[in-house]
Amino acid sequence: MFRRLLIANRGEIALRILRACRELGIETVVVYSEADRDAAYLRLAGETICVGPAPGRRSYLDVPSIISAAEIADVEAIHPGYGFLAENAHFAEVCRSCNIRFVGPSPEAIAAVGDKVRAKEIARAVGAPVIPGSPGKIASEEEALATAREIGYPVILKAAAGGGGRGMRIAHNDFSLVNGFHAARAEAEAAFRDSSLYLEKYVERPRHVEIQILADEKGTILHLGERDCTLQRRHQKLVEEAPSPAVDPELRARMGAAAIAIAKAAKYTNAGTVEFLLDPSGDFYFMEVNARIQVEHPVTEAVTGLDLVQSQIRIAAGEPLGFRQGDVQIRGHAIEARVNAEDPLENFAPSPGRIRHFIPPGGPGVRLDTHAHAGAEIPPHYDSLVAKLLVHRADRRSAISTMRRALEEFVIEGIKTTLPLHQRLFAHPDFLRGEVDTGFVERMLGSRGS
Amino acid sequence: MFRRLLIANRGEIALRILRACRELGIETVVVYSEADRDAAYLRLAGETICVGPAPGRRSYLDVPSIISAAEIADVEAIHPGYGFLAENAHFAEVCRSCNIRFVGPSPEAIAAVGDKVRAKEIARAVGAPVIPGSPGKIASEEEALATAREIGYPVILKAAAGGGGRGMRIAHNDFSLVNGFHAARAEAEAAFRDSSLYLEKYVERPRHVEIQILADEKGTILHLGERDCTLQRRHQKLVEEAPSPAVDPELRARMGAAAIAIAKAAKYTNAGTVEFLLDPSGDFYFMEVNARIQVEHPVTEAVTGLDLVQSQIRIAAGEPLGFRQGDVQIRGHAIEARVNAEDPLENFAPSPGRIRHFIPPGGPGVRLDTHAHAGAEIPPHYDSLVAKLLVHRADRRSAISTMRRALEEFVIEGIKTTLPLHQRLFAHPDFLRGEVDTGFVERMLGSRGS
Amino acid sequence: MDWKSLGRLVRFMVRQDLVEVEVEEEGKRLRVRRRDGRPAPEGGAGPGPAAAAASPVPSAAAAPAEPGIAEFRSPMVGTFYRAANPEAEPFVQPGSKVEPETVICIIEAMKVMNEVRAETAGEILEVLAENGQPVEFGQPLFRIRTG
Amino acid sequence: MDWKSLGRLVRFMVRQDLVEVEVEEEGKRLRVRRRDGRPAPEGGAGPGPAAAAASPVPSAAAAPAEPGIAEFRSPMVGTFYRAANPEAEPFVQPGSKVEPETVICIIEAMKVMNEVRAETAGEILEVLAENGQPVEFGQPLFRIRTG
Repeated sequence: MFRRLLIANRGEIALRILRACRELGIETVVVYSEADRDAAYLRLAGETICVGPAPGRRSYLDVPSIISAAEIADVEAIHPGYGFLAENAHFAEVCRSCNIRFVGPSPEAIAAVGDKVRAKEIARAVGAPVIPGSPGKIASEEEALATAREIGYPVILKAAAGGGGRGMRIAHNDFSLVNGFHAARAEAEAAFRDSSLYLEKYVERPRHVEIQILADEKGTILHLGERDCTLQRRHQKLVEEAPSPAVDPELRARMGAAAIAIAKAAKYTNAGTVEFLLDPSGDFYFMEVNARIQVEHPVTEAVTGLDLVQSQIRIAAGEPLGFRQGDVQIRGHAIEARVNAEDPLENFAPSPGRIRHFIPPGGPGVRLDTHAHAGAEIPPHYDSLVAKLLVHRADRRSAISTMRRALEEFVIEGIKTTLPLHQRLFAHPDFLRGEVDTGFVERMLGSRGS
Repeated sequence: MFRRLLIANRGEIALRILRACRELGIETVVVYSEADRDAAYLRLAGETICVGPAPGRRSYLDVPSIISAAEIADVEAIHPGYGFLAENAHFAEVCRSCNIRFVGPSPEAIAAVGDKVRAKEIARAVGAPVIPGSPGKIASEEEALATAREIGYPVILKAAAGGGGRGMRIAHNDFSLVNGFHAARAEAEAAFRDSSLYLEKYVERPRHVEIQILADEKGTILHLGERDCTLQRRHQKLVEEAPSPAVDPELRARMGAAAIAIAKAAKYTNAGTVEFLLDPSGDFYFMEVNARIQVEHPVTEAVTGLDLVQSQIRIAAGEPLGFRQGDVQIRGHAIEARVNAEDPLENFAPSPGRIRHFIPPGGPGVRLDTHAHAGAEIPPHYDSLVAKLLVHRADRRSAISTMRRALEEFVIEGIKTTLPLHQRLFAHPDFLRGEVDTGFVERMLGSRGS
Repeated sequence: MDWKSLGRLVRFMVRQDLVEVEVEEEGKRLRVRRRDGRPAPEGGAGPGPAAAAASPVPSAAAAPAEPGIAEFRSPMVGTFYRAANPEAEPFVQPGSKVEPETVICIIEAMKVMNEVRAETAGEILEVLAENGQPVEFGQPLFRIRTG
Repeated sequence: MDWKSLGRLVRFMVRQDLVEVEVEEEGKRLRVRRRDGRPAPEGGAGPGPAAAAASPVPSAAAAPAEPGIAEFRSPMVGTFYRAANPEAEPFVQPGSKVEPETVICIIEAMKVMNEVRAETAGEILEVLAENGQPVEFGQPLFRIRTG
């Protein structure tokens, strides 16, 4: 095991890694920017090193500063957390060249799964379902029709150069496809000066379901079941839960097997997440691999009883996982709510500042991961995550009850937070029934204003 | 299920019951004294009623005030928590006469187990081991010798009128018994003007191990395994854990069966605890029954996954338990540390006051039950419990690691607390090995000062 | 924030010598400021005195602390009755003169009708609780001009 | 909030000697403020834990305000060297005059020797870091009299 490890991150995930290291008996070195100089969690570090001014690109993202800190502090390993340098193959490569263990996959594996085209090729090669579509650009109406008939309706036309919904058309039959083809071309031409389109299967009302994997460096790859992260706003996850209300053991086994096959093909090690879209009929499609610990990892920790961050460090230190797929059991139901320093009444504008009053929830079934406390300053320079409120109870209904009472207990004053949004979400009949899709939050906000 | 329930307590247990009610969808009425007027948890109540001034006997212990509050608030049930009116058979009787459900055993059961002599008779009658001793007072040296030979050495002589160690002698053989008999008589005469003595088996280096029971009103009585509460100071529990390092499944089954037999004979319902002394050879002796929810109930909640306070309320509402002994499984290891507002450097003198700075621990495996927060006032009128820090991990070693890092994270400024004592306890090699007895804490404090 | 919590908040402010409290939770916001020259809680920085112009309500005349006027608070939890029975006259009305032994109300607790006496001599100025309503310990029941 | 409740609120405020009440809920907002000339001074103890955490990290203390004297802080994390090699003379000593382009030390980061320049003209008063020791970003390295 490592004697000394550097934590190249900040906020709640830096604290999470600190906790894992302290429990493993590893000395910690935590880097910080000038904006985080007074962060309370730094008190828990064995050593702290200021690596730069507030902007992330000059501190937490600055490879030479981080590596230099690792060298002067004489650490054996660096844990990057999530964000910042976590999925940076170059950084992992520099660590290797400096003889420092990067707690994560190899640079090659990061690069392989980080390139979305390559990742999809890997998935296709191992037989994992990917969203079917045209191999390249669609040159003509006839080609569009042929492809659509092959993969089946509904399909979506997307501008090759596009984004933001422009040059995009959904078609449910030949007729709407032909109309859509010409309309989308014209729109794409107008918006991007490039009329080329491609076409793929349109997944209606999908859920976002991801599989957590753990792979040691001895060749053992296991999956720890899924997390359902369907509640999102502008592709930012708000709520995550396990098990998914839409996944049964058979589907879990199939998705798990697909995730493991992809990881194996990418020579993936350490903790990782394979993201899928799940459609209402139970078909799932590979989206991408996240080559890092996820924000929402506590959901999986709760239902499996495993400590994922400790596992990451053990794996990086060369230890075998020490258990098998059959040992992984999903117990009870866990839900996480991300509490962000954002104002739901002002279109989720960031709301940094000093926390004047802070009463965290507690009691049975509640876990809170936060670097915040009464008197803490939430700086404006970084992401707005203030706290992750996790509940774990025997079943989904009890978990929701616990979440609701925990949300009501939670007092944060001085900054605006997404707590009121969560109170609405956890009282919504569609969520209670488990009948949501990735568009749910935006429809809810749209229907009654934000 | 009840529509509306009154919580006749304060502090962390009032908050604990509030949480249970909110999760069960029960409206709450919380009484408070003038000293607790500003307690933050009152904000979570459906209604609050001031029942008197600060002193407990004029507020939380004042039966007419509590009942009157229950009547004006029109509740169906009262939860007494622990302490105050929790084991008061008269209060339970008044509740019954007012047609209010008392969340606890019947007045008759409270009275039966509350009388220590009757409780021992019940235990003896069902064949549960009780500490053997003289049936009554010991009249002579000869009677002392005969009794001691019958029950076996070591024995302890105690002044019948006594207390505080005076008139008390431990004897390991006939010789020391004869000497002790005369010395103890003289001491008892001098101290209490009553020289009469009784004699019982002296349990050396005992552990305090208690069995949690749950009994519904349909006749089902189950045990939920043990809690080891051996770490005490002046008979005040400091640390509780489950499972006990000294209890194996076979012993657990025997102690559980004894506890159930006693409860059954006492017609006991609701949650309760049967306390035993466990000696180093594995023999256990009945001590007493606690006819209430215990401070340390979260330890059992963690390892069984059950919610004991919700169970209490369900039972009082007439619901059946709905599971059987075989469904109760002990998973992982849980430890609770009681954080009191006491100064370990000043002989544990109470340390009330305003909490200036408060950073609670969190993250994986940590549960915190507390009514405290930054800015909260700890009044001097009540017991000094500020927070219950609970950890739950896969095994005892991991649980201790988590406890140690959680204790280091925990910041409470403005009042003195027992956190430094816990840091010493959880680093002590004897505790780590699980080799302690009820005298351990006082020896530790004595050997290095407090 | 209901009426009762507001009362609690104000009693708290009086005892704590607070000038201003601002509460904001779940999209709701409450600020209460007392007339007082002493320091306000740190961090409670709301709009200062300049905000006075925006007051939507005509200012009521200031009521300086009136010497010799006391609040009579409930000595117990129970139901407040102004008269011995529904047909009877109230024990006291605004303007009634009372002696220490004068019964001014009844509080029913546990089916017992407890007569409550004025404990001071003076004049009832105002009745603050409603007949037949529950009252808690310490709740103001009357304003009395003493002496 | 209707007029009746408003009247009740104002009477309540008069009775409690409140200056201002402001309520805002579900898009509605109410503020009631009574006449008061005195501003609420800042500071003082309140229910809020406004006190900031004491800095857990020994921050590089700001230089006392001596006019014309500046602390030169490390522009990067690394190892501080006062000379180009172990045999060489230090780049600067206390008393050395420096120009903006004068190299005053080397900081080694990732095996690269980074020459650090004074960036100001002046005189070195004190060397605050030790040769061969690690320094963090922003750590004071020299005191310089500028100008």
